[in-house]
Amino acid sequence: MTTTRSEVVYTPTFTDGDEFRLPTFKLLQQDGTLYDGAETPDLDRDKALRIYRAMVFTRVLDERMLAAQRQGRLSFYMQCTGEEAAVIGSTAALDDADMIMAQYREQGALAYRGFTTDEFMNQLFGNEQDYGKGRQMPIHYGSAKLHYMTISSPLATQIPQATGYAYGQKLAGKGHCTITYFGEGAASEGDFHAALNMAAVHKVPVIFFCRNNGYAISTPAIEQFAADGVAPRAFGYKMQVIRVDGNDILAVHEATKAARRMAVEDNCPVLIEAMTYRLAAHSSSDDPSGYRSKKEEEAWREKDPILRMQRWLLDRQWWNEDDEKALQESLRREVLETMKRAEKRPPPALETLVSDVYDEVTPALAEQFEHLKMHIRKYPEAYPKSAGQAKGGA
Amino acid sequence: MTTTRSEVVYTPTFTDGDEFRLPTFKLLQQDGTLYDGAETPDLDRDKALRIYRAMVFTRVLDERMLAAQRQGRLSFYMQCTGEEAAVIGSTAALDDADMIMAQYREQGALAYRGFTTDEFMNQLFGNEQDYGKGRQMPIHYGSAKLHYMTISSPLATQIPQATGYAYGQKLAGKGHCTITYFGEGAASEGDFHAALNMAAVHKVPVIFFCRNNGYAISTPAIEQFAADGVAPRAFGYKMQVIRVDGNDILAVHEATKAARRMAVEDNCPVLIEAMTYRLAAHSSSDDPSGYRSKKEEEAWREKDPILRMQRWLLDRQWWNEDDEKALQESLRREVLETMKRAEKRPPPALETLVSDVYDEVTPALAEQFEHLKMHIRKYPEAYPKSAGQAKGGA
Amino acid sequence: MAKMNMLQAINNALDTAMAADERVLCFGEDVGGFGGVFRATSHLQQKYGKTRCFNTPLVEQGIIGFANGLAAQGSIPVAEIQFADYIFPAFDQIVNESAKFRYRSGNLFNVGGLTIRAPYGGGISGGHYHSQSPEAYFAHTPGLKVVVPRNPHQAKGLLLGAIRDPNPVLFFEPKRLYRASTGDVPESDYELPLGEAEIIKEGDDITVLGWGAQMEVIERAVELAEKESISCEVIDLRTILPWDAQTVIDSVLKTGRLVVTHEAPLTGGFAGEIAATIQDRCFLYLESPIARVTGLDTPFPLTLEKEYLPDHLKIFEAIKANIEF
Amino acid sequence: MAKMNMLQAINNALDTAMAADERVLCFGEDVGGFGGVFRATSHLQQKYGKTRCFNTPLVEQGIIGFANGLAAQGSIPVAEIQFADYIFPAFDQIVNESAKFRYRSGNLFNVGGLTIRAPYGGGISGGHYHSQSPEAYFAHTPGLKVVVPRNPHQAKGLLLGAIRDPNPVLFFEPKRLYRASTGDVPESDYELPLGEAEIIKEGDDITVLGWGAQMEVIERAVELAEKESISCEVIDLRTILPWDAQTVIDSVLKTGRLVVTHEAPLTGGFAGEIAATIQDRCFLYLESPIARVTGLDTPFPLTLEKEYLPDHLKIFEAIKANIEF
Ligand SMILES: Cc1ncc(C[n+]2csc(CCOP(=O)(O)OP(=O)(O)O)c2C)c(N)n1
Ligand SMILES: Cc1ncc(C[n+]2csc(CCOP(=O)(O)OP(=O)(O)O)c2C)c(N)n1
Ligand SMILES: [Mg+2]
Ligand SMILES: [Mg+2]
Repeated sequence: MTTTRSEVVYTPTFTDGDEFRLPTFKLLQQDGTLYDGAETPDLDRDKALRIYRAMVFTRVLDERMLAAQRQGRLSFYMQCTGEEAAVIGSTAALDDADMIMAQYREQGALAYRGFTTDEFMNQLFGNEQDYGKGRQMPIHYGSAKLHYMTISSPLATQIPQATGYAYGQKLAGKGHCTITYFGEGAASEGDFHAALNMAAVHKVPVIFFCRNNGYAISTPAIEQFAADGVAPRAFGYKMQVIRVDGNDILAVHEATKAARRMAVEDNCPVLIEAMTYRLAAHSSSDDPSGYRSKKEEEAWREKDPILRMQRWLLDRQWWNEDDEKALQESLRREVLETMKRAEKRPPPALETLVSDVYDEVTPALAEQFEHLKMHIRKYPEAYPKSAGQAKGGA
Repeated sequence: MTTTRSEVVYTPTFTDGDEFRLPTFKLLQQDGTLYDGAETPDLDRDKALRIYRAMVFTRVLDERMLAAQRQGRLSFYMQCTGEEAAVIGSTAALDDADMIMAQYREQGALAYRGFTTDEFMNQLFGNEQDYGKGRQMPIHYGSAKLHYMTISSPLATQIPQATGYAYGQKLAGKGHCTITYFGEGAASEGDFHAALNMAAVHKVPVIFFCRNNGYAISTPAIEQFAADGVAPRAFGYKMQVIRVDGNDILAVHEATKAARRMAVEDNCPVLIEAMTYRLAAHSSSDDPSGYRSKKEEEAWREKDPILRMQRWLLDRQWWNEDDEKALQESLRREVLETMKRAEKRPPPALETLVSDVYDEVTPALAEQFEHLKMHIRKYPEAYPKSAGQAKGGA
Repeated sequence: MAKMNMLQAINNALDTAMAADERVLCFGEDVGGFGGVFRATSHLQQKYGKTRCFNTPLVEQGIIGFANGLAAQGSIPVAEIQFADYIFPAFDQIVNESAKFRYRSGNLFNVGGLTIRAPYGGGISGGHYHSQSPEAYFAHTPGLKVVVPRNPHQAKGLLLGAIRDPNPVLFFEPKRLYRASTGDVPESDYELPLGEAEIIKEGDDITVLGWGAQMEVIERAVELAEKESISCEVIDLRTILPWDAQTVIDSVLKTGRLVVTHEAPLTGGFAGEIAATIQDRCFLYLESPIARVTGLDTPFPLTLEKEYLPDHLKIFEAIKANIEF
Repeated sequence: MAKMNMLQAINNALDTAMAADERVLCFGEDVGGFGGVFRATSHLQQKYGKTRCFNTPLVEQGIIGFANGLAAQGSIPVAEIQFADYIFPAFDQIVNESAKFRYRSGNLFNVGGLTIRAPYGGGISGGHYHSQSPEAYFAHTPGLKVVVPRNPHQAKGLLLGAIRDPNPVLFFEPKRLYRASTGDVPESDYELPLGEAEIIKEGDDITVLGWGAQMEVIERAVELAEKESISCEVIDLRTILPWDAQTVIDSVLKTGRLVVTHEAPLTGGFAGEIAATIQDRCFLYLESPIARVTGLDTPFPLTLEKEYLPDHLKIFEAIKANIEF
């Protein structure tokens, strides 16, 4: 049976839904005070500082690592700059054991969960301590113990996976949910449509968190979709949706907390659209001056989410100038020193080239590997990373 | 820049859009009279009769060919029964040179455009006169001269193709548009999302016509999507949308006429959702008694779109019982006689096995073909369809 | 032992797997209450409930994306793609995601629990889009396993093996054989090994290799050949990836000749991989070129399907030509 | 003649095609004002306007679906997929639609105007998803053409040939060579033929075959071999589908030996097809097994990319082993 329960009209009436405007939820003004009419959110000092430290850490990490990339120490980097509140505010609203399936610009979530600087560095330098065994480009972090799925470059593939993961969580019945992050660009992929529709039909505890940062590399949102953001798509799936100021840590946190409650208590998937801006280049390979104005960037720099939170903390006297200075300095030092150690660590063992393709190395692959080792033994100087390891049989 | 222009709220407010109900446009009641408040549509007698004849032809064809399938004369068949008004009413609202990219249940559109009974039969029997050269299953019609794209079985692939085709029409500037038909099931595919979004962004003269007939094979619409039909998805793309009673020939025609005007004059894509019901089985391979009730079917049989139009025609005295009887009889006779001729025609020539893979047969394929002919010459009795043609060199 | 056709054997394997482990879930288009368009999942929803056997929306990329996520979470999804011809919208989720999940995460995460079932192959008047044999597309993808059974007994054992294998497995079912005949199938729980070819019949003069529905065709061809006193060794590859080269090598070292057959087009088909490997490993022992008997390099046709298919006569001719080389 | 790197040659080919025929359109992710992430479409929007060169939303299946429709309508779309690794979401539109469009309609309709450009290949520290060589996935698909250029001159001529070929063409660009060096490229409009391999260098002892970025690697290997007085015949296949078997056969009939190399994994790679065909056609002339020098059967790695890749030393060793067989 068809499901419609609609009224009847006798003249052809078209609409594009423009009259249905989704409001934006905000709490915190840029000066660190709440909007008139906004209630003080339920966020205690410890958690607020945990969030703030993760935000500052993320900013410092991004600055240092971009610099390292510019110095040629790192092949590639991607910054989260400008989007720290969106990412960290939402992660902080979850249970630490909820699953995170991110796109790639969500290092803040990991920082909040306690991924160590060393863990970041090992991945960035693809050294022998990298959990990913040096197989993926920098920023493709993953952590099983922190419930953070290893990043995969193909866009939007994680979105239906999140629906499936959360379906499994629902069956497991332990009250966990999954959050999946993605950009407004990735939301154009077919996988997005599949994921949201399936989640709504199967009532899955998943939060779809769209970082609408205005750009997909050089493509502005207005060339990505004609609608007013990504949020109105929820209507098409009959999914609960909220739009939030993505630079407003308190609003993002409150919205996600409420969304989590709906997901976990009612198995109700939720779409959150966080309006924000990618202040940095798309990646270290990109130069945004080719497609947007400094003026536009400046306008958004005024809305810096970290500064906004800092002012709120100062206002509440949970934080002071000295704290700030100490934090900044210690983080800079820690990042630099940890980087120096990590870049000196040797690359992953040669056998990581063939392990983990399957649960066990297949006979054919083992043979290919033996052949490779023989070859490296013949030309050790041509393969400096692995020459020392090519000795002997399997 | 992000595109949102939304209001601000200070408490987290979720919505699933349920309060935004799309109405259903109707004109004609089942008794053949207009609804109170409905205006008599601008549809002249000639066109009305052209439409009606196509509807009856489609019904007769479907009945006869299903019977032929049951007799083992045909390998497969799909009926349009119950959806004739949706398909033919919309096609009739177009210019005959507008492009049609259909799913598979739209034989009515071809019938309206003047595809001959012989042309239908040649495809159904895959004989030497089939335009498709016997390469596809029955019902995969196509006609270049009638601007009807050859049917392709993979669902929804034609939807982004329609967006592209219409973009080309826009550039060509001759005032044509494309209509693409698809089921509410196919609308779950990623290609649907891609097509609508791209059409909205690039302002393409395309009409997306969804036949919401309640089922995708055995899967009811409520297991296909949680929303109230497919129409609300238009909001997500900021696309003009209308929902129409798909069994109401006048409403479908009016809605599509208006949609075509928007498409062609304003390069404005439109989504039309026609609410209807698949009265027959999914295909000749299917038996719906396994997944729905006779009672449900009966309720929809009461809403037969052909009977509804017939009553309207009788009412206007554009049609009478004798006309009806004569039409039915002549169509039955024509279908049966044409079928008999078509099933006797020989299969397509052996060389159609290798032609049209590329614009020209490649040397390697020519060699494979020579090899095949040699083989058939050796075992003529094993390949009765082609033994006579395997003689001689290429 | 019971007599079952292949569909019943598959249904029985799914039932067995779901009964043995509650993490096993079956889903796909029309898979739920209706039991699938071929009825491979009949009664499973009634028996195990709607949360463990259900219809999905009509979106293959979503089905496999969802299944990948479920498998990563620790469930054991058995996803059905209604026809192998419709697996391509999920190609990215399979080739870029399922196949690389474990490797890219350094084994932090994996989707080893995943099994994808899909009916494949021709001979049923299905034309382009209900006949394809896409195994070679996946066989170029390290990280996947690809399995094709030849009869009901194999189908149950290999499917149970696939569901329990700690790697993502594509399980292609020869739909032409679904109801073609019955065979003895144990009602108990048993697994057949993945990655192992099976010598169906020993012989001395030539090795004939295939998988799935082609095994029955090979059987007929070999009957003809044996009438002409050609002694054939017949091998069912069973697992296409990772394939059991050693069994084939050993056989060809003995016979000196090899014919490989599949329904998919010649160019880029998996017979090419086999021929390339075997000519390398058995070079000095080969008495004639390795022959491939396959579909033509065209889309799958309809009316002339018989002419297109690598039938027993074509295989028989290839065997003879090979012997006479 | 002008000195151009490969990107400039590609940009110039697109410019030439758009200038010559207003039905030619270029689009894809970031292709418009920005000119593509590699800048292959630089200045085209400025020159030909936003209707002929434009950004698309981020959806590969949509890009190719849209392109198929445009081509069917009579336009000549040149669609860019940002990296070949991201072509898989469009696999269904390419393999089930583009490839079969003409055949299934009995030539009533075709998408012959379609060209799909995508940068492919490794050696740029791109890891799994910025390094793949997916040509073999498409080479199993009758109806498609697959072309890979080796240098700027070839890139321009083959791309113009591809755009004007009346069949859908996949044009894979070796991104490692985009800016690696420059070469002489005519500023005029010229086409190089599709479906024809090119003998780059004649030789007597062994044939070495590859395409795209591997040609440069082969060149280095052959230098080493020639120092050891092994005379190599070097062939650039250029078109992977339909491939020019005759040129390879003729060469191997002369040299009696063949080494084929590609970056993609061994199993199911296109070298397998070539080896299978050549062992069949040159059986009595082969003096040693056909050797394949390829990537490993793993996803594309990052840190150990050098170890993974079929470099000049591995090819050189294969040549030597082949000669010494
Ligand atoms: C399937 C796929 N297509 C293309 C790309 C290349 N690509 C990487 S990031 C990106 C833009 C993504 O934009 P958005 O989703 O808005 O995220 P943001 O970078 O703004 O955080 C593109 C096109 C990819 N990684 N995967
Ligand atoms: C990509 C793809 N997946 C699955 C199928 C198998 N299939 C054919 S028709 C159908 C149901 C389509 O339902 P709907 O779109 O609602 O159209 P209707 O049959 O109701 O007209 C399915 C699943 C297919 N043809 N293509
Ligand atoms: Mg973005
Ligand atoms: Mg339907």
